[in-house]
Amino acid sequence: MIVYILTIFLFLVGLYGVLSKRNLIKIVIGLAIMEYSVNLFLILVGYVRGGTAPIIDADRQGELFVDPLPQAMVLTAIVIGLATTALLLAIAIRIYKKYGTFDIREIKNLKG
Amino acid sequence: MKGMTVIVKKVTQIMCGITFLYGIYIIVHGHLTPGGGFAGGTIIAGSFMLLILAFGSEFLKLKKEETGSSITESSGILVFIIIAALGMVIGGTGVFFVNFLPKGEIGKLISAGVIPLYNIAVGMEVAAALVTIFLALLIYRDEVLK
Amino acid sequence: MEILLIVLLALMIGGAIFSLEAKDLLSAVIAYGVVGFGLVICFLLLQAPDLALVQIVVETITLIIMIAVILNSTREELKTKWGKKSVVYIVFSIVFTGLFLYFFNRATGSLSRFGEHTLRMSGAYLSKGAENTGSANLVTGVIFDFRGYDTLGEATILFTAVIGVLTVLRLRGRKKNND
Amino acid sequence: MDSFIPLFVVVPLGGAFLTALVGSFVKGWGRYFTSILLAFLAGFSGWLMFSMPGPIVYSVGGWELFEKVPIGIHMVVDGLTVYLLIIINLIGFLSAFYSIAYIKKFTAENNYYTLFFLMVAGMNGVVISGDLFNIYVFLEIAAIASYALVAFGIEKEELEASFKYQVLGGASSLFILLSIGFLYWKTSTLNIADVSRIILRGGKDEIVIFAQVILLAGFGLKAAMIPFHAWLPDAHSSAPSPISSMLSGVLIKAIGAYVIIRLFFNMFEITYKVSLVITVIGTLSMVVGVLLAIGQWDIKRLLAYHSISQMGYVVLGVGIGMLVISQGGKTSVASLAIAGGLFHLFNHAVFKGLLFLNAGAVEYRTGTRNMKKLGGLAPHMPVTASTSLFASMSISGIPPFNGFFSKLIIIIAAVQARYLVLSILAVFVSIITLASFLKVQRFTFFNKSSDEWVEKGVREVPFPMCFSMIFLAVLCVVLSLLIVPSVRELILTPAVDVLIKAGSYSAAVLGY
Repeated sequence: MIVYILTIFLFLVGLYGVLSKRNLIKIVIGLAIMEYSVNLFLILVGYVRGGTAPIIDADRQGELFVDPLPQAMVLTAIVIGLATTALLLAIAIRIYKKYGTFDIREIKNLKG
Repeated sequence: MKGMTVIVKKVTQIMCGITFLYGIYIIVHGHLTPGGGFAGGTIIAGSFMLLILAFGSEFLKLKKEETGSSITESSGILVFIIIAALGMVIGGTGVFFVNFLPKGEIGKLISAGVIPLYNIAVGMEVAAALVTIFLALLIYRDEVLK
Repeated sequence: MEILLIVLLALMIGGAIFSLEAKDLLSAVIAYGVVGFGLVICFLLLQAPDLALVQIVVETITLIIMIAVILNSTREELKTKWGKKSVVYIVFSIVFTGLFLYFFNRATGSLSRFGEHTLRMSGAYLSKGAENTGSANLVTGVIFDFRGYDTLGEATILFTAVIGVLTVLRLRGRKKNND
Repeated sequence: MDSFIPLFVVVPLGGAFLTALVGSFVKGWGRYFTSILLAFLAGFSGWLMFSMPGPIVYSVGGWELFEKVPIGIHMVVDGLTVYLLIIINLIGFLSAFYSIAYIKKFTAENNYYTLFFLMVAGMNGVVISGDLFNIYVFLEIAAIASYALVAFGIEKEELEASFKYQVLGGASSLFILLSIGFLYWKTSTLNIADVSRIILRGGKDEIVIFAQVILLAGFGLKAAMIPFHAWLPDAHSSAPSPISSMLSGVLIKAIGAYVIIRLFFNMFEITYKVSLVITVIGTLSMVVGVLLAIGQWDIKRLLAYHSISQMGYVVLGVGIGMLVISQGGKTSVASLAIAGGLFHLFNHAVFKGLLFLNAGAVEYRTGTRNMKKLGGLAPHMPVTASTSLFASMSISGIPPFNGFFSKLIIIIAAVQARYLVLSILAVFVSIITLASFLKVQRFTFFNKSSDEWVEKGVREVPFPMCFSMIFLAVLCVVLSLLIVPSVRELILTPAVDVLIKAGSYSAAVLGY
């Protein structure tokens, strides 16, 4: 059980970074940490004690396997995370060029 | 962007071909061993990045328009969706994403119907996509510096 | 096994906190690498070699891109003042974390423990997946056959991101002469 | 007919890849291709609505149930889905047609149309999917495409709005994925119908409540309900106008409100607490959104705040329906409230889409969105001014326009369900909306002598823009017909029935 709690704690650390940090790069890192913890959480859910990786061989018939579905989901989630991070970084570097800083407090010129 | 020292260049020359081949191996054996289109595609993209970082973008005569890589990317994913939609025509069942080729024997390289084809299409797409993103960020930086 | 995971997770949490609090952006990014590579080992321990392979390459590429961005801009973290506000923030986050974990613990008490997962949807994948798809690697079988539609979406997301990056990084947004 | 369902995803996706590929060689390819394909999809969804015998379940890859457990991904098309598909593809077509003239001002037209296609594909995918993880994947396609489109102009405020949108959107996606993880932990399946059966069998369980809270936070962020609304005004006002009209008119509904409605009716059991939370969120959005809108002088920003408020009406209607159902009240009252909410969903897509297109037309000719600098445009831009008048009357609930009828239905339902306070609030918000739009009309189109604009050469916008605006203005009037019982039974009732008879969804998918 403590494994799950630590994973959720990692998620909350990422959330803390996203909400409280004022540096664009730090915010990106916070989002990435959140994403990693969710990935790990899904894999933890699908783990079966004593199971092996789900690859069928002729001599491995009848063994206990871990759940392949969360692995497929996480594979998708990793690529989604990469895509999000790339787009965020592109926008961050563009903002840096316009303002000369990563500080979100100096960037805010939108009202409301 | 400038290249790095001679030692780095030489080591890269040797390593990058091997990395590239390893990526292809991972893609082709995706249905037998761990790995597949995504892992192999990222490895191939990694080999290109190694080359670009070591030799610099000027040596490779890269320009703003990454036409080659983005066309490869679009066509990779177009192949994917065409294979998927072919199931609606060929399979006889009229179903999207049906595995219409013969399955073969489990554990052989040529088996699993269309799965290796999907792997290759996705590998192409992922490799080209990552190289495009990398080039865009890199060349943008060059332009800003000017 | 569980002990090992706990140690690794502690390391990852440490890396995450250090990465968020570091004064130098380059060391922040490298500490962030600790989290990513720790995740690779967790995947290996949890019998997910496919993911470990993808994660290790993706992590490397993300690090390269991040370092490229940072070396290109600035390494300095912003100066933040300690004041009443930050104390309030910290107290609030600790309280929120405690509450969230408490509810999480209470809510998941009735569920299957770690390692005692029951199968329902994937029961069919394990028992009949190999003959139905012909793929020895069941994860590949799942992502390209049973859930191939998801994979189409995933490849599309990468495509979208590339078009997005190319769009954002073009030199000029609007044409100069209107009309 | 069943085998054509994947076309809703395949056509826009194929269109996107073809646009990216061919468009780099053929100039102006995307311009007409987008409109043609989206018009086809809109026509197709309209045809599907009238010829559909009942819910259609399509198994991707042809995977049958295995020992009564669904193992593949299912697409489900029922009354509610078709209703949403028509909204998405119709507004999509009109916005794309409008873009033909509007987006000529920008560079990289080709990328614009590719992203437009991808956004439509993502929304269609979310709406027709019957699988939790699949919903997440397609939601991300739509969201990532919209992040890039918000930043399309790459000026300061656009980039900044896009960053904010992206960070909050990314966090909300991760909340959604986390709660999918919880549901998978509990049920070991991802199919919505199957999950629903297991949850209903299990009775009250704390993990379900926990997952519901996280899910509500995630989708609430996507739909910009009030505690989570921070990103919406920036993002919706910074995007190019056709995109604002897509975002406000369709996106927050398809990937926010629709999924909330679908999951909380057809997957979870409707409980009193959850319905109370949803109603309160809806009421808050309705009231606070309009109060925030009062002080705005930027046209698009004002419209964006009104989006929050009008979405509040939709959620309020649905929430009252949930409250009535959970307390075992009359089904007729519940179905009236839900019908009002869904009717308002369509109406909001039409008039808010139109208002954003109007704002775009004004900006296209005058180059500003600040109402203090505008005024007296009516003689120079007659089409824009008159369509804008239609839309303003519609959003503020003046008969005989569509907005009046949907608000009326929601208010009547609230009275019948004995929530008098809510009905009074709804009337009150409607009055403030009217005041706010009188201000828009006055400061934009009237009030000032118009000589200044003659020198600047302000005249009516080109044909494609006019066409889209006139079409939507006509729809504003025509949609009032939905109040007629025979028309309502054809279009609105199937959508409401799906939600009232909550178990019918699972029965259609699982077959038992």
